[in-house]
Amino acid sequence: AESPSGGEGSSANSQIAVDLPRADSDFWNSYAKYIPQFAQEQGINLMTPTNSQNDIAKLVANAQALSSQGAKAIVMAPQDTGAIATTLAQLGQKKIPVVSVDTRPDKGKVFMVVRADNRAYGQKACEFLGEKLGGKGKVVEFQGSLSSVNGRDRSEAFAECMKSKFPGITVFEEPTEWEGAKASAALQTRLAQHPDIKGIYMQAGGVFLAPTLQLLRSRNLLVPAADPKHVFIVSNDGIPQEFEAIRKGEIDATVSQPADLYAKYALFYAKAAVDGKTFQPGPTDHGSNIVDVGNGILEDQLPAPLVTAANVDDKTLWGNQIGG
Amino acid sequence: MTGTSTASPAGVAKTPLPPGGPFRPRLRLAGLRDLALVPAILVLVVVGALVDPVFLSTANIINVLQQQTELSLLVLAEAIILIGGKFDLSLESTVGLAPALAVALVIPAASNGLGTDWPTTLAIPICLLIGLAIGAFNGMLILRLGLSAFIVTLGMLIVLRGVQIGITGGQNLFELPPSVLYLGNALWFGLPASIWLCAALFAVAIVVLGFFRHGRSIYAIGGNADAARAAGIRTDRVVWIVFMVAGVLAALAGLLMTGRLGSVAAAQGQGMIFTVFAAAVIGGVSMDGGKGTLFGALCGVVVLGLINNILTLAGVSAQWIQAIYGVIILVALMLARITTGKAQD
Amino acid sequence: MTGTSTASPAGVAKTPLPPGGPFRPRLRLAGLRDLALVPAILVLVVVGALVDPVFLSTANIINVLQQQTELSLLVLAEAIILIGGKFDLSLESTVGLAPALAVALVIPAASNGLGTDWPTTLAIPICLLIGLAIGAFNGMLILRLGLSAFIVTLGMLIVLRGVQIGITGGQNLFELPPSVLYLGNALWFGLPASIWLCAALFAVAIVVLGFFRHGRSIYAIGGNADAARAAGIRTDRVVWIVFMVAGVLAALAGLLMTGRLGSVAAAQGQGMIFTVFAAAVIGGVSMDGGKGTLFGALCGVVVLGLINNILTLAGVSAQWIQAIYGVIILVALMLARITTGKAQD
Amino acid sequence: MMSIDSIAVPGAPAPGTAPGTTVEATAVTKRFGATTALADAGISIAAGSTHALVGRNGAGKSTLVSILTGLHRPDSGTVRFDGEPAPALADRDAWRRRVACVYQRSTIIPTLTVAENLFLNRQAGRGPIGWARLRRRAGELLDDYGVAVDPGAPAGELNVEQRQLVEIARALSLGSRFIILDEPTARLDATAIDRLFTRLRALAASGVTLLFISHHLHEVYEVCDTVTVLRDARWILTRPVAEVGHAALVEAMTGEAVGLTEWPARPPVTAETPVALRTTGLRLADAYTDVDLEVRAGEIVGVTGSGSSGKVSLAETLSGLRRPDGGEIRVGAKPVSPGSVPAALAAGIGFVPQDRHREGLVPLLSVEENATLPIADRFGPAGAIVPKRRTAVAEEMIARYDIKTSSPYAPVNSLSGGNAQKVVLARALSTGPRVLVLIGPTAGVDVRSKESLLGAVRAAADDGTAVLLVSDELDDLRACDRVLVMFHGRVTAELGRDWEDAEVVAAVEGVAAERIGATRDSATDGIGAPEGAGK
Ligand SMILES: Nc1ncnc2c1ncn2[C@@H]1O[C@H](COP(=O)(O)OP(=O)(O)OP(=O)(O)O)[C@@H](O)[C@H]1O
Ligand SMILES: Nc1ncnc2c1ncn2[C@@H]1O[C@H](COP(=O)(O)OP(=O)(O)OP(=O)(O)O)[C@@H](O)[C@H]1O
Ligand SMILES: O[C@H]1[C@H](O)[C@H](O)OC[C@H]1O
Ligand SMILES: [Mg+2]
Ligand SMILES: [Mg+2]
Repeated sequence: AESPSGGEGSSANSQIAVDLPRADSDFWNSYAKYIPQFAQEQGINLMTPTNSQNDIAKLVANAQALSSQGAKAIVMAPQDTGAIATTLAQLGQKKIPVVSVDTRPDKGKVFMVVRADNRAYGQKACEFLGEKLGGKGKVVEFQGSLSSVNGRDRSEAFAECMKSKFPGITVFEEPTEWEGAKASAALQTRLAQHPDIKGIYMQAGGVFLAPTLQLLRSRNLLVPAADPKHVFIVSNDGIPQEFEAIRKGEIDATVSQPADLYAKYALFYAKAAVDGKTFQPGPTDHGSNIVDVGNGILEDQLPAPLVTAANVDDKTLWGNQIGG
Repeated sequence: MTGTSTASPAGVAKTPLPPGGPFRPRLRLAGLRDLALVPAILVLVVVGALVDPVFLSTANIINVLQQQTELSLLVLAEAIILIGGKFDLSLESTVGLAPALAVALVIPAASNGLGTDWPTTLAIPICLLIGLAIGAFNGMLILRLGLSAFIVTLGMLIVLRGVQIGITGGQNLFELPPSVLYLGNALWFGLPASIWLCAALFAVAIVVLGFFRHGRSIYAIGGNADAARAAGIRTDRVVWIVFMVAGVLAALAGLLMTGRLGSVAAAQGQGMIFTVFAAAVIGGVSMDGGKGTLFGALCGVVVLGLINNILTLAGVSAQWIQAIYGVIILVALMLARITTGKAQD
Repeated sequence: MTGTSTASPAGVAKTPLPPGGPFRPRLRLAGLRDLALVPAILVLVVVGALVDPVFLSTANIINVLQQQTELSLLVLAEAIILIGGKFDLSLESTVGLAPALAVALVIPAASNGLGTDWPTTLAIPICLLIGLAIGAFNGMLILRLGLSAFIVTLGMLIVLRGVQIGITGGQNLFELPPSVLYLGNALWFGLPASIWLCAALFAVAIVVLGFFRHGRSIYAIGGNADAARAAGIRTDRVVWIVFMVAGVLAALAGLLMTGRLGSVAAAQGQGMIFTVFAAAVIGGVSMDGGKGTLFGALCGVVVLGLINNILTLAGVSAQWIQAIYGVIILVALMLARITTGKAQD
Repeated sequence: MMSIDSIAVPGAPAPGTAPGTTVEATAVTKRFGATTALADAGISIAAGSTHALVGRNGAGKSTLVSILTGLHRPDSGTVRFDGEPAPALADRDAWRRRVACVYQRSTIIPTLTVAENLFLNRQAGRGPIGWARLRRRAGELLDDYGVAVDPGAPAGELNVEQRQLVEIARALSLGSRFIILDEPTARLDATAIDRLFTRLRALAASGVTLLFISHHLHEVYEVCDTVTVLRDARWILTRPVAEVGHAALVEAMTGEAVGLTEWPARPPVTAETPVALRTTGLRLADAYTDVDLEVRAGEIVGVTGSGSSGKVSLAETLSGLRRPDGGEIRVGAKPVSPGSVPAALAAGIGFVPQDRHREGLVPLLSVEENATLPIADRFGPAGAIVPKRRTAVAEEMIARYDIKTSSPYAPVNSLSGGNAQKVVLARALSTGPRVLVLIGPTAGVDVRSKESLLGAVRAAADDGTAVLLVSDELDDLRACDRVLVMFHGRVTAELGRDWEDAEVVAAVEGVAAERIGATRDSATDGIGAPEGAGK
């Protein structure tokens, strides 16, 4: 496809708007920090980002306000992926292209989806745990919210993979609504019921990491991988604290969901849309694939590497680039 | 000093004069209390215009109004219930469940329907009926079993939200019949239909609560249910009807939201109830029953909508926007109370 | 209690008969009302044991208790406020803000601190002081300005949550001084410290509210503030102290949660307030003030904790768990009310 | 009859306090919004005296009480106790040491037990409360004052009368040397009043200073030695009771040199007059049984009885507030469906409930709206209310029943007790009922208002309304054509027109008829007997 360029095209003075989905998650706060940085790099005239606080009604209000204020393209990350269709249609009528980050709207037209393959997250986590456990044992899974496509994708892929590849593993699915306290209580109960739990898959390290470690520490279960009491943990997101935990041997792996690339390519595609560029399915020049996910919606599936003790010090990982 | 009785030897007027002054001032004061938020609204409009000229554009004004339509219907419902001396937390879950269940009953199983495949034309009536049924059930538990409204509707809030997640599996429903989408989208005479609807419903409700026997009886019940009963008002029936009307209004709010957002989100309505109470109470409706007006409540909705819109237009940093929003609400509230010079109950 | 007056035609008692017949049963009934939830708890224990034998294991029981410690402190705080006839929604935001701000004041700027770098040993006192200050501020707005407690604390809920996001930039705080982690983790005599703490605080509070003049004055104020004032109770001062104590309890709950979860989440405490009210009201504390006991409120907490634990152990499907939870709460509530044979207010 | 001009008026109470003055309020002014409750008024009460404070509803008596007990700060003026300036408003304990009070509005806390109400804020010293001991002390205290109430019962379960007895016992038990009682007898029956007066006399004899407020002037003559009159927020006179005749007192209160009405004899109700209200075999478990009564059109029938005689339950059954367990109610020839207020209203039964605060009025709504609640469907089509029409009706009611209000739109809770009661009566008569049922309609109502209330009732009867008037007050019963006495749930006596007070009292207490009129130191026959003052 096309390469990012800091060109002085028609987009130079066009305002590009970004709506942040929430202010209470480390992953998204990292994303928020990258936005102005990459906007400057790409010579983008960025409007003050708005924040919809996990509330679809706020997102709609923000989108309307931004378009009244003259946004030429909007980057958003609708966490509730069903409820944005009408807004997309309205923005479409006003010829304001939308780039959707992290999530894909269930319905409606967007210029590009910048995302990673969330099904692959579940798949990778399943394979990692399955191998470490040797295909048998008990695993707890902290599911994200069922009302978000990410929670569903990760849960479904994990379940399918476990069922087909590791039928000997019992999975306890814990609904958490992305809340750390809920995850902690569920794990506590599960450990009392099944002291022989050997693996944990947490779908968002940003919210589950600290509570899980704290609980395992108080149970004396935070022991090196060699110890038979060790509980194998796969996390997701790739924030600096997860890397730190991998280095200490407290958790075993995480999927680095690229907050930096999300910010970079969201802005890139927004600018490209204003400049009138178009894209086709196929591999990109930045090591990802553009996939047609149906209804003519294109999704740039950015690489989301599995991080283990082996590659945790890789400087290119975004979690190693910011303080924390 | 002391009024000696010799001062007026001849028997004075047959009826002693009222100790207070003439009649009129008190009336005007009561009217003023309804208008307490009007200055706040004017200030906000001026601030908004200064922040960004876009604020006064027709498009922006229409957006603000349309975004507040669903909230305003819930506030209307809650205000009526509060005036009647009761409480309903479950309205916000009706906003989600009523359209979700109605849609699930009419769409094919393939699109996450329940497989009942009822005629899609029935979607709107079913939705409103579900709202009615929820209100009737709340009312039954509260009136027949004598349970507290707070706790009944808190329980129902959890149950209804749970049922919605249960029947939809937490999925958003987006294969919606056009009838369900219509109200939240249509334009009537150049304005969104939802704005017309809200305006009409508020107008009707204001007239009924102000100038009709049945409406006034809600104030009487909220003010003193025993006295209302002794005066011949069928208090249970009135309260029950109030809960049912509120349920229907919440279902309608759900329909509007569904149409506006183009789908039934699994979390539709979630978290709205706090804002609903904030708007009603800022608008002068008392949590103790029997006090407040629907016009005041409507002003409360408008104030919150304007604050939101201005903060967005002003590009306040995402990090601080919530704190600023809260402070403005607190200050608005204090001003509203201080200008009317009345302690609240 | 059916002392029929017609039964004793010759009884020409000088003094009017009490309407309720003999004295003793009434007394015993009042005591019973406190125990209304005990049968529900027993039923839940039996159900739990049937669902999974693990339920009765010491480890599981300790888990249930520990998981409920933070909630129970909030319920304690809210119950005292409700008994005093007031209302506090902002407690749940104190749970987040107090530890977040305290931590931010002591940790280095590099770990998301505010750069003040106060001695880390001060973290706990600072946290509790912040809770105290929030309670004092709430009390001041409510008492001095005569604003309604509902709306003041609703405003504060938004403001405090906003301030937390503001100062932390929405980040979770991970680098916590050990003192902050201690209480939520330590074991004392084989039991989590938080359980001891809660038990001690409840015991103290039950004794104070049951057997001391100052505690009783809270009931008096909630029952009839004018009468309490006439009886020489400094109502404003007592209410103010109640708000401050509640703030401190909420801050302590925040500390325990921080220790248990190993970080201060940006959303810590969010959504808890509904559960707090549910527990208090299921436990028999009236929203109208002056009624209910702390023991009852504690039972309410235990009931909710058991329900949660049993649903988890039973492995109820994620899709329906919330609906089932809500239905059980509603039913528990009805049973509690029906067994005590009393309509609620 | 003494004319008002002939009363020697003492000047305003002098600022310098004479020795032996327990309390002195000077030049007190108090406003509530637009209402001036007290204008430059004052009172001076000599140590050891029993002082009466009288005046019409709304004259400012209770306001003065709240100032004398430190609940309200006067806008101007001073209060001194024993010559010392009054304590700071915040120092409630200091106030309570100087003065104890039974307020007109209940200060019982319904959710607490009787024992705790009695010892509120003094349940114990610094240490923990011993509940058993507290209950025992409460039991002793209640016994002392002859109040048979379970000290462990929640106070909310007591009836109005029992609550008041508890309040009186509490005030007396505080051991203060100055006690104020604001209309303590308004809700008590004759025997209870008797006991109270015995207690008051004993207190006075032991040197306690009393301030006593009542609308029953004969009580003033019975127990008080000095009287102060307030009128329209102003002080009018302070005199030894023995020097002020009944008519002069009424004149001072009303500002009119017109005596009280002697009720003219009403034409007897003939046997041909149709029966308007008939009950047959009416019964309600635990309240009353086998009540058969007939009230003819235009007839006023009084019903009296002691507490728990069932008279109130009977009246509430007729109004539809209670559902009887058996029996029938007919208005004219038509049976009334039981247990429904709307049905009773539709059948033509108007109703004045017992407790105007609890079930009479909606406090925040206007006088106008409260007065017209049952006829709200008459001010426009389809339940619409045309404000002008309603106001016109309300203004007419305000004039007809002499309701003292700043405007028809004033919230009804801004009215004094007597005027609020008139609103309730006006409401009951608003429907033009065939049958009017009233419970204690003149409780707490001043002499003149009482006359106008009873006058209105008689006027309604003259127009053909059948009236059933439940009351303990002999003044009320005197306005009746005949009086039924209930005892333990049954109608046990019927008195024709010319009964003696003692007959009623005896029947109420269930004493056999032959003992009627034998011995009784009457608590209630003091009307027009100024010599009964003091002890
Ligand atoms: N808190 C208040 N707010 C407004 N007006 C009040 C208040 N208290 C009393 N008033 C008004 O002040 C006047 C005097 O009232 P007060 O209660 O002192 O009369 P009163 O002499 O005790 O009458 P009653 O015999 O009916 O008890 C009345 O007009 C009353 O309506
Ligand atoms: N619903 C009821 N349930 C049980 N007992 C009742 C009920 N209603 C009345 N009673 C009892 O019946 C008796 C008569 O009550 P009622 O209120 O009619 O007496 P009363 O004559 O009006 O007394 P008072 O003049 O003191 O109000 C009392 O013992 C009362 O407690
Ligand atoms: O959408 C999810 C996101 O990918 C990350 O894992 O944090 C939680 C959710 O916001
Ligand atoms: Mg008075
Ligand atoms: Mg009675």
